[in-house]
Amino acid sequence: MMNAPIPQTVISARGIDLTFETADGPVHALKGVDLDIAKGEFVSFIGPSGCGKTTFLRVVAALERPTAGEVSVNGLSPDEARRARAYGYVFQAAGLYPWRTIGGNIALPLEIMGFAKAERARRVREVLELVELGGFEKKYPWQLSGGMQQRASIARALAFDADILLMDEPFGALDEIVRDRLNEELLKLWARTGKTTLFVTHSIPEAVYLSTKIVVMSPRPGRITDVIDSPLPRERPLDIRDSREFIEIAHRVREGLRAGHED
Amino acid sequence: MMNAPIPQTVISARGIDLTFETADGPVHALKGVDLDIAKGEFVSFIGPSGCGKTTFLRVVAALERPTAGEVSVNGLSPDEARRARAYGYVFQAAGLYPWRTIGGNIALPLEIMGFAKAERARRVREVLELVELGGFEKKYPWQLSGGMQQRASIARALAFDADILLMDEPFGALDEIVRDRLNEELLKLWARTGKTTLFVTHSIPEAVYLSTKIVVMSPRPGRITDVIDSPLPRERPLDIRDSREFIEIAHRVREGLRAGHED
Amino acid sequence: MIRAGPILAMLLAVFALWYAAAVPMNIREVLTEAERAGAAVTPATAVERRDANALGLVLANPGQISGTWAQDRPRLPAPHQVAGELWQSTVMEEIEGRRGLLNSGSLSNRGLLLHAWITLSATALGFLIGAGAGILLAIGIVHSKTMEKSVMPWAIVSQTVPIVALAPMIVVVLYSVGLQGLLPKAVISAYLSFFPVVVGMVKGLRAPDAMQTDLMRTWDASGWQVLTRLRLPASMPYLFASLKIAVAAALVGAIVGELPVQGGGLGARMLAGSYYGQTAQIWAALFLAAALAAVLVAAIGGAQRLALRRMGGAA
Amino acid sequence: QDLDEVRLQLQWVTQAQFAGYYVALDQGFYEEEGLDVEILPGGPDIAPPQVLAGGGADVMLNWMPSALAAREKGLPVVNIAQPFASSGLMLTCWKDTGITGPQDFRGKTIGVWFFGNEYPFLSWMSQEGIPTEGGDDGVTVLKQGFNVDPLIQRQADCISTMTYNEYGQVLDAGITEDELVTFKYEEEGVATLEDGMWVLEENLEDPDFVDKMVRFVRASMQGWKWAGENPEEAAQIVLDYDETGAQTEAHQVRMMGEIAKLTEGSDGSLDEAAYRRTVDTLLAGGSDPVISQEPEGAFTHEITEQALQ
Amino acid sequence: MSAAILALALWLGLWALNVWLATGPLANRIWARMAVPLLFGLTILVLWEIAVRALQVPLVILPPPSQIGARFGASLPVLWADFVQTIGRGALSGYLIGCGAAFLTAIAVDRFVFLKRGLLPLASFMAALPIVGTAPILVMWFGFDWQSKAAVVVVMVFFPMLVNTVAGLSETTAMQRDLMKSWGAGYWQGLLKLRLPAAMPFVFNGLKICTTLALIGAIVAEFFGSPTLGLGFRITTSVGQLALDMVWAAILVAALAGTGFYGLVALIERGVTFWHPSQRG
Ligand SMILES: Nc1ncnc2c1ncn2[C@@H]1O[C@H](COP(=O)(O)OP(=O)(O)OP(=O)(O)O)[C@@H](O)[C@H]1O
Ligand SMILES: Nc1ncnc2c1ncn2[C@@H]1O[C@H](COP(=O)(O)OP(=O)(O)OP(=O)(O)O)[C@@H](O)[C@H]1O
Ligand SMILES: Cc1ncc(C[n+]2csc(CCO)c2C)c(N)n1
Ligand SMILES: [Mg+2]
Ligand SMILES: [Mg+2]
Repeated sequence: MMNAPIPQTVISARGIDLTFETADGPVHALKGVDLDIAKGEFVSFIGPSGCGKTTFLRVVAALERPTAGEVSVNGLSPDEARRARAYGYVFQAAGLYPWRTIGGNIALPLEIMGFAKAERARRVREVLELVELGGFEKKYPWQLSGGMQQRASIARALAFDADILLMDEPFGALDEIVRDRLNEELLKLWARTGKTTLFVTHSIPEAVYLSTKIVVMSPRPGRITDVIDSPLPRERPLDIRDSREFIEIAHRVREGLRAGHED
Repeated sequence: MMNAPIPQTVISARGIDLTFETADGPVHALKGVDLDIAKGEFVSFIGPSGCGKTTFLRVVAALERPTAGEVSVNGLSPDEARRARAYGYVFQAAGLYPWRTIGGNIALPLEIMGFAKAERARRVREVLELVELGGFEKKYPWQLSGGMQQRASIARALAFDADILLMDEPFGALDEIVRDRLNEELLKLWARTGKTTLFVTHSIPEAVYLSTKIVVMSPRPGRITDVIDSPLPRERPLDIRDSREFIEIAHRVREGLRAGHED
Repeated sequence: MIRAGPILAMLLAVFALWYAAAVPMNIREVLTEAERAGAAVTPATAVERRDANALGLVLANPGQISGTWAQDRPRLPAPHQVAGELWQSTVMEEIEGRRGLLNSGSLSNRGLLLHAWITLSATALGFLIGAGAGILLAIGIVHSKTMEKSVMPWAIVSQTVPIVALAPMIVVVLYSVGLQGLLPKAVISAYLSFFPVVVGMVKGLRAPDAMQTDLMRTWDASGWQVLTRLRLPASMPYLFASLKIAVAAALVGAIVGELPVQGGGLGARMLAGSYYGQTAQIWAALFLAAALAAVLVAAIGGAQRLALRRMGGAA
Repeated sequence: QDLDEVRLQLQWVTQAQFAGYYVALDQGFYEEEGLDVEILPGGPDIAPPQVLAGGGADVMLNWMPSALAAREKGLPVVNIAQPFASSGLMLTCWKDTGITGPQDFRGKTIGVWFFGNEYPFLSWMSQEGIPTEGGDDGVTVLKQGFNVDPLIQRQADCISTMTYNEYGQVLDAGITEDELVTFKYEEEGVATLEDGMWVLEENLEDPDFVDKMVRFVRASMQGWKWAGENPEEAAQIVLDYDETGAQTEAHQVRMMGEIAKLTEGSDGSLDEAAYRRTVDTLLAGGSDPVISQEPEGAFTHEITEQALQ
Repeated sequence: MSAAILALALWLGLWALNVWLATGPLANRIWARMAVPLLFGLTILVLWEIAVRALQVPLVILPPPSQIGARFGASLPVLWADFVQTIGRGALSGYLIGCGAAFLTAIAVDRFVFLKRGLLPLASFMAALPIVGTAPILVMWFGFDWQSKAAVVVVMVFFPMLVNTVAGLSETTAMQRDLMKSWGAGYWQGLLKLRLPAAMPFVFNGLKICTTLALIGAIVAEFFGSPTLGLGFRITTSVGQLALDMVWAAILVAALAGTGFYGLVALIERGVTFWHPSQRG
């Protein structure tokens, strides 16, 4: 299930296995995962709960060490890439620090990376506008609705301009309308900045709408069952979702998923 | 936005207002909500986050008292209906008690309502079969996957045969495939038992697929913006979702939602 | 094995430090004794040594170091002296002592085992009273706003009263109104142990989230049903955490309650040891008390594992 | 036959200081008098007058200063017998501090027992005209714990000791007598009466109680006599009754020897001259006297007179 | 008999008033919230007074509150000096040293698993050493003045503070830590920006527990030797002099100081951990 090598590969995974040793015995979270991701791609990961999507993102971000296999990120090991601050990671839950305001939360990675104060303020303002949270800078996380918190956490990952964006079901808790709007914005942002993006989702339309490449996974042990390169144009109005190509790809993804559920 | 009175009304809400007094000032959760629900209907509530769906269900279940307006349930007040044990409530998260087995969890409301021991055992077995969890009676909640937990919690709400089923985003945390399966099963169950069901969801296809009536709400203050009586037949295979009627209703719901987001 | 390593290393470090500390701590008396015995020490007289630096004394008299670990009444007894005293006053006393187990058929009052037993029984009784009262009070507080608002602040104030300071007086007063034996000590134990239980149980009984209590409401459960079916099971982790603190507090209470030394017990033993300058005796009793606390806490830990296993072992 | 119950509150932990009572108990002297006696050990935290007031005991042993102070505080206690004829209290000082007499106390640190036992010291100092607030001119007073560590560790220049107990502990610690200077209160003329038997005044109106006390005093004095004649055995009896098991035999035997010197010459009846001297010492307590008025009815000879018949 | 009825009536009346204050329409007023516990305390005091008078409890056993209050008022200078000695010097310095040392140790323990495995069990053993045994030893080592009291307090507060801080430092969620890692944060950055703030609710829990421990430690240590002032000294000598009103006045000082101390720490806690759900009410 390998796709042909693409020039300017940013992330390359070869034969990744990952087994968690637990009290009940080993859990095979990933098994023989090979994947290449080129610069500027938007890759969605879809698959049933527990198939290893999160685990794979964590391996890429050096938050988990594979039991076997090699990952390289821009020719570096994931850990080197992490220390070179190559990643902006958005977790499934917002994960804002409750003792900091929204602005303070977004400024935190900037502080850690040693940005100057004025620059920090500028960037915080900028990304807050981007996610439509202008004016909420001084609020604390618990004073915002779930959706707003999620947007703030996306803003935080964007603020320091990492090369690679890792997003783990960032829109899981949002209603369809807000989700649509954020999808559109994310796509615009991606088009503008050309950041390499790895995106986990449970929603087939979302995966198809956003991605240049869709990775379908199956569980226990987590394997890649299909990699679909999207023929959709880069410009995607929301109603592209009614087009034939869209529906076809969605169908192929659904079939892939169902196959995974069957075994 | 009232629909014509239907014979055998089970739930009738008239001019419901609900304002929460908080430290930051009042929050208008519901405003002038009128709704009639007939016996055996399956009513879905859809609307943006924070529009008052949960609050409305809680008002019906007498977990919240409206600031103004009247609700009657089978001609009783919600509180009387609660004490007559008219409700089976399924919360968004499974909410199983972790110190009881699945069987113990399902038996708990039966214990509380004073069912005899043999009868309890019989019913537990019955509803476990119904939700396809036969054989898991002795397991503890954390030994089950999220989907199975959710099914157990539905079984618990069914066990004591309440007249009215209130379900608040019961499938929110599941992936699409599992969710589809549970949707099908819920529909079958409803067809078999004919229970009046109030169902909250964020998913338009889910709402359309399941309901005889879809209530679209808009936020702050929570109002009903549209009530759609579904022309779909009671028998609904999963691929009904590709039918014209289905897509039309879904479109109408989406428009209603978008309108709510605009104001 | 992996777990024992660090503890052993730390123990070794502590023992090394302990032996090292004993040298400057005890050097002055050792030199005085040596001087009396006719040895030459520098400086030669106690008056001169009085204001001298202890380390300086050690350096000036390196030959006397071994003496600091073998004194009769050391300021800081060396570990082996404490261990020796423990051995003497437990095993040897029972075997060889005139009033020991072998010779008299009952535990010797000159040994530590009897006193540990006395303290333990007061602790157990006080702990039961205190934990019971704490649980009841917590139930009251959770169910009555008035109770919460009026009792809770005073429960806090009650802990700022230096009960330990009053313990002897209380024991005397209780004694004079006819409460004798274990009970007065147990009352002090209970006073010290009820507070952690109240605080923990109030937290624990309120641990069920809104959804869990709302479910109960939809089933129209009675207050008693909510308590027994939801609040109590949900509070178990909190209960055990506070019971561990409470049992240690109860032990302290019992020991303090033994300050009026009638009736023996580890507290009486420590104090009496201090009246007669028996340093090793104090240290032995002290270590036995700490060991007793460790055993009690471990016992509660065992009960906790058992209870949680029966409750599905989720937490 | 039915025995009459008597509870005796000691003012310290079980030791040879109370040998007479333990001997009387052990040798059955009390039983012979038809008494069932329970001896309650005391300690640094037990105020015997409080126990008496609360009804926890029928008789207490107490030093006269503390008992008279209690009397003035509104707790009418009465001395019914005084087995200790002279005082064993003294100050023990390091000789190398240069102290030779009370005037040398100025600028020194002195450990004193409180808890009602500071009175004799305070009145002694006020008689000497030495302030007790510290400084170069006065003495710095420490509330002494209940062992001799402060002296051995040289945290204090002098500490309070009893001839029969703490002084022995100092010697046991290896210090020789010629390294020390001692000041016996008896010799300084500020002695106050020690271990006496005291009861509540109101109880003495009850003839049955008086009769019980007569028998109690008689048996107790018999115990003291026996103890004085058999010091080794008496010490052994004390050791047997010690619930803490903390004392050593050698120490108790020596204590018995010293105690015998204090009880010597007493048949249990109060020596009014000694009483006079005690009261005068206490009344002379300077700015903060222990007792402010001459006590009245603080003792009775009635019991001892009957007991000695 | 009539006193019993009077007491019962008073109790019922004041309790009813309290129920009304606590749950009635005024329940949310600040003064009502303050009044409830005060009224409860007052009820107890009144019952105490009645009981002592009616049962004619000897003064040397239990004095009535009125007399304690009078003694307190008349002895302010003495009690103030005792307060300064015991709490101002002994308890406070011991509290600061002990809590500070425990805090730093906790950071080291949190950093090195080796220390966590080796030191925590030893520290818990040390915590089990009863004060009755340690106090005489520490008085022997550190002398009669406040230094030995501070040492006793250090020993008493060290463990609760250590345990709480260690628990607090590991209170962060995996996600919060992973975020830090994904930003390439170093150890100190993680400590300062994540673990310490997250630990604050626990740190303050420990600080609150230690306030009362510090007080008790300083007072009890004075039993085993002290200069001629201090609350512990006052309590023991006054018991000896049968001045029970003075004993209770000293206890009153201790309770007032303890409550104030606790309240102060709780107030700071409110400011520092405003974000924690327990503080948001
Ligand atoms: N720390 C861990 N220890 C043990 N098992 C783990 C751990 N983390 C994940 N797993 C297991 O590894 C498998 C893959 O988990 P992962 O979180 O990657 O799934 P996922 O695809 O992200 O699922 P979801 O859609 O539910 O988020 C699961 O079976 C999970 O139980
Ligand atoms: N206990 C409460 N106190 C104050 N405000 C509340 C409370 N419960 C709900 N609200 C507010 O009332 C409004 C409606 O809440 P509700 O939970 O009914 O929304 P919802 O439609 O169920 O949203 P979601 O889809 O996110 O579950 C929200 O703005 C919410 O913040
Ligand atoms: C707190 C307190 N301090 C001193 C004494 C006086 N005292 C009476 S007997 C005795 C024993 C001497 O070995 C001592 C010290 C006391 N009773 N209580
Ligand atoms: Mg995941
Ligand atoms: Mg909701």
